[in-house]
Amino acid sequence: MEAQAIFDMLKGKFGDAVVELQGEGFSPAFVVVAPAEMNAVARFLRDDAALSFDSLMCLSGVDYKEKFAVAYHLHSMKHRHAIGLKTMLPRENPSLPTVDDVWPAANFHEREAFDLFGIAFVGSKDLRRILLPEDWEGHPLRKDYKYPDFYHGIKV
Amino acid sequence: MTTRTDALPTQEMTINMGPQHPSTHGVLRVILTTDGEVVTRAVPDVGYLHRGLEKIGERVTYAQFMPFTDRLDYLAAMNCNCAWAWAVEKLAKIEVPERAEYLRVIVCELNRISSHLIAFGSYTADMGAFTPFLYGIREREHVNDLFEMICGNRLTYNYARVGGVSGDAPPGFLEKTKEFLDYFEPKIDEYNNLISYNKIFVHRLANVAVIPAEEAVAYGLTGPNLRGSGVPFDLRKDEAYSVYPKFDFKVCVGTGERGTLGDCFDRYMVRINEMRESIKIVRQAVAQIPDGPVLAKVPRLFKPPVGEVYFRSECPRGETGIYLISDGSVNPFRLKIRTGSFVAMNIFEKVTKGLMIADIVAVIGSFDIILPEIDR
Amino acid sequence: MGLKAYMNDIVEAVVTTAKGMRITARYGVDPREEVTLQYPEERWEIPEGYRGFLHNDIKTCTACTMCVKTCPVDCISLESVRGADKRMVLASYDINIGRCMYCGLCVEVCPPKSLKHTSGYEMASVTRGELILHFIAEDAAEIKARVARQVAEAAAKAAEVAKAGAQAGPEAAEVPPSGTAEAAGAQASAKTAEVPFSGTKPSDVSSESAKAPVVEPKAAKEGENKE
Amino acid sequence: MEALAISLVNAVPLLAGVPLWAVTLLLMVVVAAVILVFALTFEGVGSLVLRKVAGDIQARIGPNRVGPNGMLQFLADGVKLVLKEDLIPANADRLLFKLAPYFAFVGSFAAFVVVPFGVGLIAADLNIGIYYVMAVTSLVVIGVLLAGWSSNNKWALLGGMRAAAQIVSYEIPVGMALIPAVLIAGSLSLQDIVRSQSGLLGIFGWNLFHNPFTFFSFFLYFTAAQAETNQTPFDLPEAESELVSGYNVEYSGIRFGLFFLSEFGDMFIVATLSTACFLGGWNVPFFNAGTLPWIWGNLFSLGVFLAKAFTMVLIMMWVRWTLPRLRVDQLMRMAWKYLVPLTFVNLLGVSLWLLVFKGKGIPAMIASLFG
Repeated sequence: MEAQAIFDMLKGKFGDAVVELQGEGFSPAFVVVAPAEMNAVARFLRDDAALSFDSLMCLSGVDYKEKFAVAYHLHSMKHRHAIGLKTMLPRENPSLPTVDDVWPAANFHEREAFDLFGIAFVGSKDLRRILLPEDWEGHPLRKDYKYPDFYHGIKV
Repeated sequence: MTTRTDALPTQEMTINMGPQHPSTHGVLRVILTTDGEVVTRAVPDVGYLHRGLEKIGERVTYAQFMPFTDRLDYLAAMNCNCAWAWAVEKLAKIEVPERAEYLRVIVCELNRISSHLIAFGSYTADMGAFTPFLYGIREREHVNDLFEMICGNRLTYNYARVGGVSGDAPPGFLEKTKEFLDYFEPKIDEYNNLISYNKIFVHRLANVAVIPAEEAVAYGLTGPNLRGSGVPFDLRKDEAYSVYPKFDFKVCVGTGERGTLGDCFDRYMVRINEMRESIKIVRQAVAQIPDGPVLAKVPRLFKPPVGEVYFRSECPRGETGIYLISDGSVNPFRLKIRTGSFVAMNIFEKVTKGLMIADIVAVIGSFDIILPEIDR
Repeated sequence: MGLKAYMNDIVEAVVTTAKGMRITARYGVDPREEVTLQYPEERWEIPEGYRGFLHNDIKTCTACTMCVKTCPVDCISLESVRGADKRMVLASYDINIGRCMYCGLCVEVCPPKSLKHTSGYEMASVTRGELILHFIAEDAAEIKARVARQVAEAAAKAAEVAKAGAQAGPEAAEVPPSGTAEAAGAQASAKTAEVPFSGTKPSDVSSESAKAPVVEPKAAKEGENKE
Repeated sequence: MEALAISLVNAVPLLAGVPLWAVTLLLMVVVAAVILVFALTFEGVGSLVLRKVAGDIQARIGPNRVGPNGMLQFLADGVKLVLKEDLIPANADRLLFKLAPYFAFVGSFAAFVVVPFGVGLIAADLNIGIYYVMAVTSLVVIGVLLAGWSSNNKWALLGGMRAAAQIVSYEIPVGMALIPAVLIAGSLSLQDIVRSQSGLLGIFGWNLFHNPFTFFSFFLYFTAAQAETNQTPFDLPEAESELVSGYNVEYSGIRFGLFFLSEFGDMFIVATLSTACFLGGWNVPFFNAGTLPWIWGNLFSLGVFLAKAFTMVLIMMWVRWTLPRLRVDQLMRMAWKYLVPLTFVNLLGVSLWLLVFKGKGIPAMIASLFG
């Protein structure tokens, strides 16, 4: 199914929660969704017979300087088509509902986004830092991250 | 079985496995909660090899990031090199000369063979048979020689370039490749006779950590781990990138031949069979390789257009997806690398419930994880 | 489990074990299968294009700094001054091979092809400073001073020539009258003494680098010894 | 031993003035020292051979730097083990931690006492020889269990527990598989068992070819004994890829060396027992070494015995470098579901055979057919 068709379908189902389609220059195209509806949209994408996006390829946090975003790359094993989902978050206290109940694969990716961007995934079954130590300060992949000089008295 | 309530009170034991454990394939740490030898919970703790490759990527140019992809999966650096090159080319819509694509496919498949040899070898070593490991290493050395010939290094190849490859195959390379394939092909049968179908080995792997197909898809497993569950999904076929559509090869899937579909033995067997398919591909590529340039004209100060691209390629450990955001400058704006091992660690806790300590080792080996790929 | 399955189990275990043992026995008795290379005595053939230690042929180097700019790990550092003939003169060229990852990007971009990988791969040292290859034995400050002197001399000569020209013909009156030749020379030297480009210095070892010996000829020799 | 002492006193007039008990004691010490030296030498050479065999099988060379062709590697290893610092973990049970290696070493070393090296070369021809070997080698398990427990390390504990379960389970099939030889000889003494296999039948006089049941007994014994000595398909107590190194993970220096030596000692004991019980011991085909002069007969039989035993050791190493490791539940299943029933069936078979054919084996019957 083409990105435009998927966008139209989602638009029909979720109305204003589906913001826009990022098509030009994006591969795969992104459907931008309001963060609050993320889980519902994800569930619909997975369960709808015509879409059946049963696999979450990748989930990444992005820092667009003025905004955060979470990008989801979905793929359907059944129909062999792909789509991107994106949701924009404010810089202050970014949080959105988790999708790890829809795709269990999301858990580690969400932990990574939480670890490196500080994006909170509400309702996640296990949201801890994954790559960095538990007591690390800051979220390194943010564009405004300042490198610490010391970690536990060790020069970094 | 009835449970007695008047039995001796027992306590669960927490064991720290790793990060310096011989069979966690690097610096993986697993926190085991065991009831005697039976593991009630195994929580993987990753991140001991985190080097911030994604952050580094934002500070170097597209060409400069190539050597860093070597360090992504050091056992399959060629595949990672090419994945990066393909991703950038997809972003900037660069046409790559056909000879370069053929060379890439040849080195990728050779690297797949050498990576699977390590997977095979280290897995058997985990299972207690040390000899096949050295046989695997011995064969891998021939692949390393080939790579040394074509790119000058034995482990961190840095061979692919945005727009092609760094150099043409030196004279004699293709002949040597053919020689190696002829030498190597019978060795696979030898491995099978030596260890794959050994009764003890089969017993150790069969019916251990069974992952049904739907679960494998839902957890995002890719590569041999997914195919071991019987899902015929191979990006080389399904995404048909590069010149892969020109070759005739089979997608190997697990068959449950010695146990349940999706057990450790199936995942192991998929790798063994994939080596045969890779041999097939390399043979065809060597036979068909056209003449021509190997590097497209790419400006030295390379600036791709603004855009976002997600490129996935089939690496030996599953899908390596590169999500690349360009803001039009010389550096990537954001790059995220999704790797097969990272995703495989996600399902680890689920499949290891109720196994024995020895099986934990079997599961780690059957996923063929590699830590730099998990931690990046 | 029936008796048949039970016996089958035993037979299969024995047969597969025997198969495996046949293979290991074959390797065990056949000395030709031994593949170990007795390293310090025997060496493998280094292929052409092997990416060993870097070597810069400073005679052909133009100090263009392409290698410094392209190095992903900043292991190359160079200092240069503009010489009398308007060419860049290298004052120092150091490669920290402890940091180098042998990716070969610098060699690829080198315009005069003066930077090359040798086939050397053996080096051990007790201090990190020894891992910095100095390609110019002379002290950087000395070179800078010398070049400055040369520039000054050249400027003086030029001024003299100009003066001579002015005396010879009336058209040479365009030569700026103000400022003697010496003053012009001093000005020029002051300008060139400022280093136009200073590459990144390997920071963590810079203190040790001063006492490090010049290892460049040795590395090159090692490369030749490979045959 | 006393008889030997008397004959020695008679032979050497110098000793006539010394009390008999002193001579006996002296003799005992000398014999013990000889056996200890032999055991240590064997263990050293064994470790070298093990590494060489491993190298050959794995398409490598193996140790080749110390001495000509690496021959002195075991000396270097030994020196290294002795000189290394002996660490005791802070939280270890110090007494038990120090005690454990001796149990293991004594267990394997004491078994050398009854090994029939030659016609007259046996330290003590106990009339309960096999029983004695079984008993003292069981001491090893106490050492291993103590080591695992006292290290205060979870991996070591798991290793020790595995070892205890494993060795206790496999004692049964080992014992049961050896009984056919005892039945045929009618004696527990190893020397008697070896003698029962002499005769003019050559290699067909060996218990291995006595009847089909003894043939299987040999393989059952060999398999079970591999497990008792923690050799590879059954090396779960150390399982370096699972338990890091199992019970000896916290040991270093000479204490580790003692465990290491006891492992090789066990290996040799298994080889000698299978040689003595099934492969005719020091018997040579068609030749009675007992008819030679004492010294030559003993040397000859010693050579034959060691050749056979070393062949068995080599086979054990060969198996070790071929097979993967069992899982702990599979190990138990193998003992209780396969080896124990099979050895019992075998024992029954041998007993019936001896009853029906009046103790004659197949080769003997065929020989009697031809007169």
